[in-house]
Amino acid sequence: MALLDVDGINAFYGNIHALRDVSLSVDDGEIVTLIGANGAGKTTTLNCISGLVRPRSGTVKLAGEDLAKVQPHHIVERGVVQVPEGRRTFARLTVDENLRMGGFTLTSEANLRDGISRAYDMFPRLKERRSQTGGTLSGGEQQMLAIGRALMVSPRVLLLDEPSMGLAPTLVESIFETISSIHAQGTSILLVEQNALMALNVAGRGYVLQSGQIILSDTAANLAANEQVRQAYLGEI
Amino acid sequence: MYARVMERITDVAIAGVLWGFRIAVVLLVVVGSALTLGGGRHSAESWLSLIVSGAVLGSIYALIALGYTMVYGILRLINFAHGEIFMAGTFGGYFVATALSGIGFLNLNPITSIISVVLMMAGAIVVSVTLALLVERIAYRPLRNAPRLVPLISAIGASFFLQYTFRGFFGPGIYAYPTVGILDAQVPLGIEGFRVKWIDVLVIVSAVVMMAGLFLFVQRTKLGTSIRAVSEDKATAALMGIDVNRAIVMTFAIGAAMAGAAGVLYGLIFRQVYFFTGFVPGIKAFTAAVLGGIGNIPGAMLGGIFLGQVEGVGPTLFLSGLGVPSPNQLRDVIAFTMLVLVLIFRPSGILGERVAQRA
Amino acid sequence: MRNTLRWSAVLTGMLLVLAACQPASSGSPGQSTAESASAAASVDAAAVCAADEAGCVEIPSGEPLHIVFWGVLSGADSTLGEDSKRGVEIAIDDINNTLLGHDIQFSTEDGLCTPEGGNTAAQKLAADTTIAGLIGPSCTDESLGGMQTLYDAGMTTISSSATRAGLTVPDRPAEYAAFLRTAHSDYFQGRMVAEYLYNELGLKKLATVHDGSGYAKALAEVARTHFEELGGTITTGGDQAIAKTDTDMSAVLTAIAADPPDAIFFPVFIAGAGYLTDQAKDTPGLEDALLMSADGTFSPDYIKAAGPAALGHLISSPDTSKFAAGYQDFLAKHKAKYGGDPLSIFHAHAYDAATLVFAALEKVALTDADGTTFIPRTAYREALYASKDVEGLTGPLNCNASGDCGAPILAVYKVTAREVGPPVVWPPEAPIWAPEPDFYTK
Amino acid sequence: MDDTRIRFGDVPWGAVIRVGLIGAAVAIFLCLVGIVPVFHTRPLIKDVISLGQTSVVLALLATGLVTARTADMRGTLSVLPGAVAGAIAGAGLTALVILGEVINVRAVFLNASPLLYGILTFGSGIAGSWIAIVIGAVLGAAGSVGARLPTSSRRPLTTFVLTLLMGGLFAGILRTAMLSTPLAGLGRLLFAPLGLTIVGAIVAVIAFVGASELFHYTRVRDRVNGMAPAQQRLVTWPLLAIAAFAVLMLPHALGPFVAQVIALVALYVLMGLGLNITLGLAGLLDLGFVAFFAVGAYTVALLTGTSEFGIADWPFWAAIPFAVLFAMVFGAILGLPILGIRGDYLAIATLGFGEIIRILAGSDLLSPWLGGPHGILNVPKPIAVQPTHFLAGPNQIYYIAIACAVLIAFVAWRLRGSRIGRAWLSIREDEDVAEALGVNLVQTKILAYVLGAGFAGLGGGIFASLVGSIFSSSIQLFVSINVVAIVVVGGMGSIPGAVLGALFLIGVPELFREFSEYRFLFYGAALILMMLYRPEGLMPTRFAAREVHLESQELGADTVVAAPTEST
Repeated sequence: MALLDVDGINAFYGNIHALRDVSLSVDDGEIVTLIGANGAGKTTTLNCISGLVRPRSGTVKLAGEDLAKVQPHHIVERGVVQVPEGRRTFARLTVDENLRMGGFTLTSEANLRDGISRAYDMFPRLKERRSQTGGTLSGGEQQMLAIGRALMVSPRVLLLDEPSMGLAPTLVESIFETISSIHAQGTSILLVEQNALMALNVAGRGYVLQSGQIILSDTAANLAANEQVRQAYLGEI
Repeated sequence: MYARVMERITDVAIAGVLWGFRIAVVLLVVVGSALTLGGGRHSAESWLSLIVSGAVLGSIYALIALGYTMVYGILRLINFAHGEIFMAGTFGGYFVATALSGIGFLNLNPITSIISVVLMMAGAIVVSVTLALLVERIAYRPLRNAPRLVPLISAIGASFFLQYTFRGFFGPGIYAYPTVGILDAQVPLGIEGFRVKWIDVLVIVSAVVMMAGLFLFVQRTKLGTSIRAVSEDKATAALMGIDVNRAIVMTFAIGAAMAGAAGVLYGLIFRQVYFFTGFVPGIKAFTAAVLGGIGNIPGAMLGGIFLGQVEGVGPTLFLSGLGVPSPNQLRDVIAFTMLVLVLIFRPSGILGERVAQRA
Repeated sequence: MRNTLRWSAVLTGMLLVLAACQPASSGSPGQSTAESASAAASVDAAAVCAADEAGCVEIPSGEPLHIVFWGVLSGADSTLGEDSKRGVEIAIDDINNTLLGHDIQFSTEDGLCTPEGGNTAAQKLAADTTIAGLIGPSCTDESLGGMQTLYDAGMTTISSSATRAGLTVPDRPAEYAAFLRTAHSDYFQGRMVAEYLYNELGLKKLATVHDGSGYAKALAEVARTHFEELGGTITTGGDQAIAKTDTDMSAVLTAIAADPPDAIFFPVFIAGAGYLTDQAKDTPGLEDALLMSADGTFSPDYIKAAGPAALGHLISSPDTSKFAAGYQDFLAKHKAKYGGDPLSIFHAHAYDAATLVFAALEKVALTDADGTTFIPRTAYREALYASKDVEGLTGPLNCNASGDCGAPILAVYKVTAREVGPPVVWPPEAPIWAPEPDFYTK
Repeated sequence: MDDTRIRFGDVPWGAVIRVGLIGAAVAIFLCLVGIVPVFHTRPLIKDVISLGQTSVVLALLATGLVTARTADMRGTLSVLPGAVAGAIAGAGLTALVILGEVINVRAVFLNASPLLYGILTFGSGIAGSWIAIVIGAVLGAAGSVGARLPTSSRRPLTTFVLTLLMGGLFAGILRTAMLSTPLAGLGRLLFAPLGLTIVGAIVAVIAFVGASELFHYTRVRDRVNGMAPAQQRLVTWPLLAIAAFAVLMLPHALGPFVAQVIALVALYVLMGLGLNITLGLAGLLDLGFVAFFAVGAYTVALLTGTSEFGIADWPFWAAIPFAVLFAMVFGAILGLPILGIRGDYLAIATLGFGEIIRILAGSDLLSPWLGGPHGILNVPKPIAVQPTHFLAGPNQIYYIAIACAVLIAFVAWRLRGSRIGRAWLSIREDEDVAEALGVNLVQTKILAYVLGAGFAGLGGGIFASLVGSIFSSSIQLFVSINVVAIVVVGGMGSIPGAVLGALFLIGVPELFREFSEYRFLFYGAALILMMLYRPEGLMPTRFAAREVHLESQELGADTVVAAPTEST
């Protein structure tokens, strides 16, 4: 049984059929990537897992438990945390407060401190900026903060939505290094990326989403080699 | 070409009118004040009295304004029914007070009086919070994703409904708060012609304490921070494991508690309550929230105090020197003119952030 | 949606039927009633009704005779209307709920104490051809709003609490013929206040406060004018105003205190008067000023609102001690029926207005062989104006040509320790001063 | 009968009890707020049932109905949940009676009087307090049967209840209208002075149920839809003509009081259409509409009035253009300083202007010119005719208001499609984008604001003439709020919506003025319910309906938390 199991979900925005029978799974300790063009339904898929969007049919299961009736904040408690697209750090909260919000479901102050110090160990830059508000950080720092915030609760599954978006190339590389190191510590990751090349580099397996449907799924290596994928997503002609 | 020229001319005319307005208001204020002060009809002590009564009124406005500003911050909703929540608190305090007065506890000795005031506050807060949560559940929560005007109209409906519910419950008559002896006594200041009652001190001090407490709660505690996080970005807050509904309910409860406490203070000073009591303070507190920059907690406090002072001192200072008949009839004219003036210079209130313009 | 359409279709159909049935002279319902009923009516009733400019109210045998009280029944001033309404209800009880062989059907209409409220209420009253007698309204503003409409419909109303002086002056406009009152005119009340303060107490400096309502502004003005005529002075800043919804009176009181008057007269309503009384005591410079309010505050609610500060406060009001002996009976009936004391001061005036209405109806009504009662409207109005020496609770009632029916018997009351309580005791003891009888003829 | 047996334990008792308790709360509320005792003197059907009793009956029926919906059970046991919930609701009333016996509830709640307990126990005192439980159970069961009925039989039943209610409520008005016609005898037969007679109730129900079944709307619509276009036109045009005729005859059919009410409604329609431009097209929330209403009213009063304050003695027709003009000038003067302010800041600033004008109009400062609280009297009617004329009093105002409303509707319709209309829509959507696209923000906004002000001035001018006077007490914040509510309740930007909104929010409360203060209780409840169940308005434009739905769908229908608000 996979750790995270998405089975045949259909989601709608009004009359727009955003996801059609999307199924995917993430095993324990795996990095899985979901690639696809803008508007293919990648973020919607993540939101269905996080509980922000309710699929009309199909199931989302975490370690066998159906999440259909679980409130978003309880899903976080169960160990599924999403880093939303565009970072979405709380601009008016300080770095420290942002991290504390990431650890909202932690009940003991000790765990909270522990989480914060882990985040600062991972991103020393954040420690320098700890009492600055989120809005004053640079894009890269905000991405660090967003990831650090999500790691506060030591999630079982980390959902990353376009972590490289809008970042300078050198920063993109360091973000992907971070992702690898998080994975190395044993966290399962579902990575949504437009930058398919980088994503397939770090991931073990991958899915290709197009117009709300999964059209391909294979190991990352095979996908990277796939002619269709290369043409459509890796910028080769 | 012609159109371009016309547009230019209109622009100039518009700018002219704008400046004219600003200059006119400033002139009125300066000349009026100069004439009043020059006339010397009022002693320094009476100015002090006006300032104190303005501060008392302003403290009450500020406490009510907190509810408006917090709910606005989190839901972008003008909670029109908040004035009625305040009125309900005043009624709640009244019934506790009459019960205590009936058994002779209220004025038995200073200690029982203090306990009584605390009990009145507790009663008022229970009533206000219960009502606010009911209103949130019934009239606002189902409309959370609707266009902004829809919950506004629902809020106006709730305001009417509550007002006339209380009229039905308690009739149109005026209910008079029992007097709390120790609060009605003068503070021994020893200044001839200047009097302050203990109740004035209580209002100002408890307002400051409550506002400081709220500020610390919102800035320093986990729950308070989560409220700030939700008011910034609900979806992301949910992704962090924050229960968005709980944060919103919490916000309503805190605002209502402040309004309930303000209700008791109001009852103790002005000693009357009836079903219409909430309407005018509600509008004023909302104005105070806007003055300070709506959504901003320190702004609401500042706005309340500022509005209280404008109302208390403004008519006498600006108008009586100009020979306007019955200047105090025009206190709200001054209050709202000041509001417009502040908004012209700072379109998002005194402490409102500039970014808020992008709403 | 479907329901809406269906309903509107059916309603439209009904409207069309009704419109088709409407006779040409729809504007004058009395006329048409008389016409349609003329076949059944006896000859002399038909002749009288035809001769009456405004036609007749027709009450078939077995149908109730319809009496209406209209006035302020909602909003902040509703105690005023409620008080009068109770007076009328007791008057109806006193004639055993029957008049001219018909049961009395009593109903009310809300005038909101505003001109447009009075206007709309009057439109509704004018449209109701069953109404035989009208008592009301509560406020002058309502009267002004509704006067023309009632006059056009040939109706006549008699008010128990609209006191503006201009309503019953000799040279009033023609349509004011629709209005009479048992209440006193503010002309007397304002002057009496001035006389009491200047002549009786020998005070020289007066300040007044009104609340922006027509009642208070007019009454304060009469008092000021007369006080100056007598030789007194109005202090600098002695003509002040508050808003009805104001609670913090310190600014207005400070303004008055800058030139401290001997007395402050504030003929405002209960809430505002309560705040003024309470806060005046705490305003330096006003400790010794006499505080006085008018009949709008003659209510236990005022004392509750003002608290202990009410002690020694003066109120000008009708003199209940000069009311007829029946007044004590009335108070007993009131207590039995409503479980408490009257809410305001005009219940007796309303009772008297009802008495006048009953007497006039009895004088002009015609009954034919079928038992149908006809009330010619113009004759009824003339009968009201001709009322002489009718025994009322407030004293003998005599209507004059300008519409005043009650004798103004005013007096000054002082709130004593007994009334301030607690508990608040009502009604107060006898007034402390009343003008000489010839005051009202001066 | 349904064969599937259900067991007692299958019923979701938790939900049933919850609904029952809510029912009890509602019933107790109706009692304590005074609806039950106060309206007990007002019969719905004379000698059968009073309005006060009706309100409790409806609450108990609704409890049963909702229970049946919540606990969707079939078979023989299906009425049981409804009966239980109804009994719980009834038990709430029983508890109230017993509580009233034990402690003095009246010390707090004025309406907890012996009269109320008498009504609840049918005069039998505390011994009869259990009756409420039985009645609750019976009505709850009845309600749940009602919920379970097939549509074909539920529809006549609904019609039955609605007819009784409408007939009983409007009996007085209908009777009065009929008494001055040859139908007087019929009027007396069907209607008591208040409420229906028993005969009236039977006749009304038979007639309405019969009529609505005979001419069932959907059947008619289907038939019309089945026709050829030419035939359809044959049906539509006469219908339109009849409707127009009905609108014209309305004030004459229902007598002067209803004429007055619908004249007032027409006036608010006119102002609603005006605000539709400011709010519906340009998106400017104006809570100070009453300011311009006041300017228009005082202009007409001053220019035409024959009282001491009149300055010109002009005819109405000469004064009304000036009323509009002055209102527009005021709109420009007041609007210019504040139109740089955005969103809710603008709303409170305009609210402030409304208050400023209200206070100034009644102040001692301006009373030498405006009469202060004593107002300006003797404002003449537009056409000085005999009161018996076709155009008597309110009737002519009605026609004038209708004509102006049609004119404004036309103007609004033309403006919407124009260049300036598109500019408004663009700033409504996003001011920054509009500015980037070259829309002159201040000028575009001021134009919308000034136009709205002009229409409000027109409304005010007509109002002064309708009432025949203008007093400062007529300038109330309530007027502004009413106009905003009309626009939203009717449907933003919708012309028929404004008409329906005004009928619903102005006309209905006026017709019910005999219920004095309870009107506003119902008004408030109606606003909330409207927004909950029809947020897009009674008659939304297609565009607005889509907008409301889109917005709630974007992250509404299928989402748990609200849309990520743009950080401001």
